[in-house]
Amino acid sequence: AQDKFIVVQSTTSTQNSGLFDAILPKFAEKSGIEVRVVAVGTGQAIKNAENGDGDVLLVHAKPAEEKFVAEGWGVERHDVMYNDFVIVGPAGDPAGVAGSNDAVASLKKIAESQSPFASRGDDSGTHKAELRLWKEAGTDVASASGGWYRETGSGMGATLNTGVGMGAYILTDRATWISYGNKRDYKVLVEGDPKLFNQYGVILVNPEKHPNVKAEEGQAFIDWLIGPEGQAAIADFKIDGQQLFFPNAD
Amino acid sequence: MRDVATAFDAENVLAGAASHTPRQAQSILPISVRDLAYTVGAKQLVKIDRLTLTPGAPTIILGPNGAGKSLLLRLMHGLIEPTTGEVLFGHEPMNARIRRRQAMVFQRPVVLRRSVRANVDYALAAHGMRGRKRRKRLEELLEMGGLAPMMRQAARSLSGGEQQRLALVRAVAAGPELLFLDEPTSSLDPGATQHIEALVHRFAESGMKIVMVTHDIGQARRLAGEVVFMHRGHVVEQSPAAEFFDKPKSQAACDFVAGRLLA
Amino acid sequence: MRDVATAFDAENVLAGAASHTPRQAQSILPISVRDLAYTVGAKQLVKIDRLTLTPGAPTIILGPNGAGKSLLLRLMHGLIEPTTGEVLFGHEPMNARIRRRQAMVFQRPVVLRRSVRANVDYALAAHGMRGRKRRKRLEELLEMGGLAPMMRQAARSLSGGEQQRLALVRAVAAGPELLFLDEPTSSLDPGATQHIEALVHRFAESGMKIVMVTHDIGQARRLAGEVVFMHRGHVVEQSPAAEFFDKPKSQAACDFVAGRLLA
Amino acid sequence: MLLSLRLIISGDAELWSIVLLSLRVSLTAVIIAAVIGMPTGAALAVGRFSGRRAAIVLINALMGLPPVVVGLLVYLLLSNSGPLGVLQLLYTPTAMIIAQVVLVTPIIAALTRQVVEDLDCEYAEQLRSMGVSRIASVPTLLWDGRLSLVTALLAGFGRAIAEVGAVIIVGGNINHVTRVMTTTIALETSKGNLALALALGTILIVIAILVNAALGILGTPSQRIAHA
Amino acid sequence: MLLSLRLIISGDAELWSIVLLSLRVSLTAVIIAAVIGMPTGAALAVGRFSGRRAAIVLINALMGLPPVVVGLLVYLLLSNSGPLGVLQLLYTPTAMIIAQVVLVTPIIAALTRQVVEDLDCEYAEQLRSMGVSRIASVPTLLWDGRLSLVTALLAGFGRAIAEVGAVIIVGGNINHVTRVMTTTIALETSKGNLALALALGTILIVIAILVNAALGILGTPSQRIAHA
Ligand SMILES: Nc1ncnc2c1ncn2[C@@H]1O[C@H](COP(=O)(O)OP(=O)(O)OP(=O)(O)O)[C@@H](O)[C@H]1O
Ligand SMILES: Nc1ncnc2c1ncn2[C@@H]1O[C@H](COP(=O)(O)OP(=O)(O)OP(=O)(O)O)[C@@H](O)[C@H]1O
Ligand SMILES: [Mg+2]
Ligand SMILES: [Mg+2]
Repeated sequence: AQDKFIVVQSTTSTQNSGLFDAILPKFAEKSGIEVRVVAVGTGQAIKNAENGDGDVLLVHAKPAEEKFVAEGWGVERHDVMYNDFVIVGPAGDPAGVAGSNDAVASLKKIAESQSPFASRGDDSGTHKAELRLWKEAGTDVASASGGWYRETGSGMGATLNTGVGMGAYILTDRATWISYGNKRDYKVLVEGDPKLFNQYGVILVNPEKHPNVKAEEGQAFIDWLIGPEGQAAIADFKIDGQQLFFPNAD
Repeated sequence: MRDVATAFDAENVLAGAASHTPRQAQSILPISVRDLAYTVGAKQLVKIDRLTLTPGAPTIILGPNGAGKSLLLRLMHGLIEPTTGEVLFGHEPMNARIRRRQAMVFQRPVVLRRSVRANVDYALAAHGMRGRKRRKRLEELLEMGGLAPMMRQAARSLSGGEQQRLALVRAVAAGPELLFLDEPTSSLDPGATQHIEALVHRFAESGMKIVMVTHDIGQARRLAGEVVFMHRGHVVEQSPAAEFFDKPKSQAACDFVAGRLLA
Repeated sequence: MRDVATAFDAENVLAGAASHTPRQAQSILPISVRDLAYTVGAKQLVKIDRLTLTPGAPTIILGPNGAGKSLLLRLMHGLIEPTTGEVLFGHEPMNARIRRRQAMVFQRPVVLRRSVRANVDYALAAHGMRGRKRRKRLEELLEMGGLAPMMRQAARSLSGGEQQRLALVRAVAAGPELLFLDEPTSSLDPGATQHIEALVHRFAESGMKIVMVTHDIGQARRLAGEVVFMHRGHVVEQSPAAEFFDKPKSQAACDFVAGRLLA
Repeated sequence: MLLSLRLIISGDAELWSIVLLSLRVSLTAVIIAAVIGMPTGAALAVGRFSGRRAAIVLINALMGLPPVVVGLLVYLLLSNSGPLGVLQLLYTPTAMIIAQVVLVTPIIAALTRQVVEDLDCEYAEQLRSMGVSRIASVPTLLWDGRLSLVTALLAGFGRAIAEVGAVIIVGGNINHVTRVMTTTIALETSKGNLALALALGTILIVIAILVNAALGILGTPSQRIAHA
Repeated sequence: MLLSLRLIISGDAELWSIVLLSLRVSLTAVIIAAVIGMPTGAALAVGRFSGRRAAIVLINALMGLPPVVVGLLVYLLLSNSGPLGVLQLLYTPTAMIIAQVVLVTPIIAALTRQVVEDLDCEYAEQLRSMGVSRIASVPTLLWDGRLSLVTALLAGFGRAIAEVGAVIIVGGNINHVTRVMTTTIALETSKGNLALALALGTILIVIAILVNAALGILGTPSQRIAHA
């Protein structure tokens, strides 16, 4: 470990995908700054950042991020990249949603057929996105909780394990899914709906709130990430030929 | 511990025996010790080439502290494995059947963490006694040991002498044919000592083989049929009691009886 | 355990005392027991209104099994708290300073899970002895108990008599002024018994107060200055030895000495 | 603190169902683990078979079984594509009990072995003399050592009630179905509701104290009799 | 299995650094916990102060401290906005050691109390007679009870090496910095690499066995002396 380092509070999806392992060495090589990633639930990541236990926050829950900045915990929010959510399910596809590119309609079908659906249920970016879709679908999932609608209250990976284990449909971000190793007979059934867009943002934790935030190094990392090199690195990160994240820094 | 009790009990002990251990064809006597050695590290603690204990009057084992008396009893009773050699009962080595026909009272009684009553009852149960018969026997035994008044007390809280009495009645619970006693009266008062000696005497007369260690020469004189004298792990002599006490063969034995022998 | 050793040792025991417990102004004697009662549940195990043990020749406590002898020693030595009443040494109740000036040998020796040597050394260390002096003393004590040959052995593996000897030398390690002995020769051979009696005798002569329980009437006769006779938790009589043995005041005492008393 | 108090007082129905499930799962697991572990531990203590040493080292080592690993094993066992898939036990409280039994049994067995071995050191020759075989002496040793064994039970209970790694994998922390205290705490933590998580933690510890007080009574020294 | 074998043989440098960190953290934690817990437990065993019973119940209950809760407490303590934030210990191995010490100390203390109390039951009067005060008898009892105490240590080690909840919160499972066996297993599990996770679990257990074999030697019955 170098003596110069920063701590990035991020989410399990980004870590599980292996993105950081791919791009961080390039940054370290250039800047001599080691990036230490703490991957936890979105809520916990934001909380940790508010406590000043990180220099940079990298998550995918735009409203929460904007609130974070508005309250002065963070300096400024930048778009970094996006990927998309997909609905995965068993090959059997009891609700018959395969091939659809309409997320809301698919969820309706799942609800009507009472097919098991595994939700993160942990207020994470993914979970919030999922709830938005259910709202549009007009399904009251709260009442179905414990029945066909199962809140696993855990990270993306754990939820995939659980869902796969019980043959449930799952909304997951594509990156985690592609790098996920326990697919069994599961396939991506629903994709390509603009509503499934998943934007990642990066924020420097406000040094005025927490003096020992390494603003300089942190900013350096952000600049690199949203700069040409970082963006290229993100684009280059592929798993068996598939690109997982799409850089879109402004 | 009324004396009337004892006569009655003595028979009963054997009654106990007869009733539940039908005498096997061959007896577990004589006990034959052959080339027995017990060694710890480099120390040879017991070394006995030949020793035979025949049926009949009690065999008393005498010898200074550390002579190996307790080890010998534990070796014969099969509690520790000899380094070499063997112990035969009749013509068989120790086995479960032979063990159920013998018992031992340890020099330092080990009582279970239970009531006095439960301690005796445990021994009866261990010998497969059941129901009414067991209850009756239990009462006789507590009576014999003078323990009836304190039968509900935790055995651990008994006085030294009481514990020793408990150990004795527990040992004879199932009426053994062979009884090893390691200084069974060492912490008994004069009255209890006489009582136990009387019991031992009666047991012997009614056919139970007694092998007993004691440091009380008077007691040895009173009970011994034969004496086995040990010194430094060896059996120095084995003679009829009368002989041993008026003219011991070995110098060591002389000194010992006179209290002149120093370990 | 050579006899020459003993004379030499006896002085040394007190030397030990003198050297590290500078005689306090007031002595810890007499021991005065006042309205002492020890009760467990509903059972009153010990009840003594007045008992005073003065300096001088050994006090021997006699009594049947379960009379309360061991409890009395433990009460006086402050190992158990009386239900009511108190024990005074001189005019003070038990305290740390008084405790360091007395010692006790238990009826059932408790040896530490260490070597024989370590057991004795522990007692010396506990009394704050250090360095060369301690090493010298350690050797004397092992010699006195005849334990030198087996000093490296695990104390747990000692024979019954050897453990009792270890307990005794450990008790006198720091040269107490007051020594409680609970049947200290119960499992000793005749020679060792004589040896210990000789030691006790010398200790007493050189000013150590001995309070000893025994079931060996002969031993009592040999050592006793005075006799305290207990029965059913009470002190039935306290008389000079001579008196007690030729005409005991109480019937119980008569029967006891004759071995006729039944607990 | 305050939060937890409010939670308790408000007697929130959902909270209580979670608490009760925690207790049900862990107590059941500990009882089963005791039934298996105590005789096993005692047998290891008194047994004289070859490979005994190895067995003891193993059982001691298994006290270090990682909950996550146990969870995975049970998961693979119970999952639809696993040998016992047909039982459809995955994501049920039963699955959680199974996982905790696996986790707790070695702890109880290892600690029992210790206690029983110490007691046997005192009893062995006496029992043998009474014709009680090594194996037949197991119940005697367990019974007479019961006061000391209480602590072994409590250690097992502590491990069960506190662990999250195994139950979250085989239970899935499904709301209203398999959500217990520890999984809830983990969830609230990942949501960043640290205060709530701590409040729940406090409740969990209070419960542990109550259970211990209840069981503990059995093992209190007052019940011992000093040696004569 | 195969996988773990391959991993071990290939002697993957990264794997080894993770294994070593696990051992370093847990062994350090256990040693510290023993230094605190054993005297505490012994004091509870021999002490005669009021509230002793309560203290014993408490220490037994603390064996049920949930790792996640301990993790949170230590996190709040070490967090930059926490009292000890200035020390900058969060997300370092030191933080993980602290958390495990909190977790393991009660276990070692509670089990020590048991062992020492049993031994004291035998020693108490003798030591008292020799003028050794209750408190001064603690070292004696710990020393003479050492063979039985080994199991307490091993139980503590088992808990430390196996737990993930606390270390992941205060360590952050940062690659090359605070990543240990259990956090790696948790990570691989969440990635769905169950085979790899199990392989790592196997390695972890093998390590536990080795450590136990090493420590275990001390506590083997062969070293005991049967009572005369
Ligand atoms: N494990 C051991 N290691 C070394 N010596 C031992 C061991 N066990 C016993 N001994 C020694 O063996 C000798 C015989 O022991 P044993 O108990 O048979 O003596 P004993 O004749 O019964 O003496 P006592 O009359 O005092 O009971 C003793 O000197 C004892 O120290
Ligand atoms: N906790 C207890 N509960 C009930 N009775 C007890 C308890 N402790 C001791 N006793 C009884 O108190 C009596 C006196 O015990 P103590 O040990 O003083 O007898 P002792 O005079 O030393 O007898 P011995 O000569 O056999 O050693 C005994 O009858 C014993 O059973
Ligand atoms: Mg002997
Ligand atoms: Mg007594």
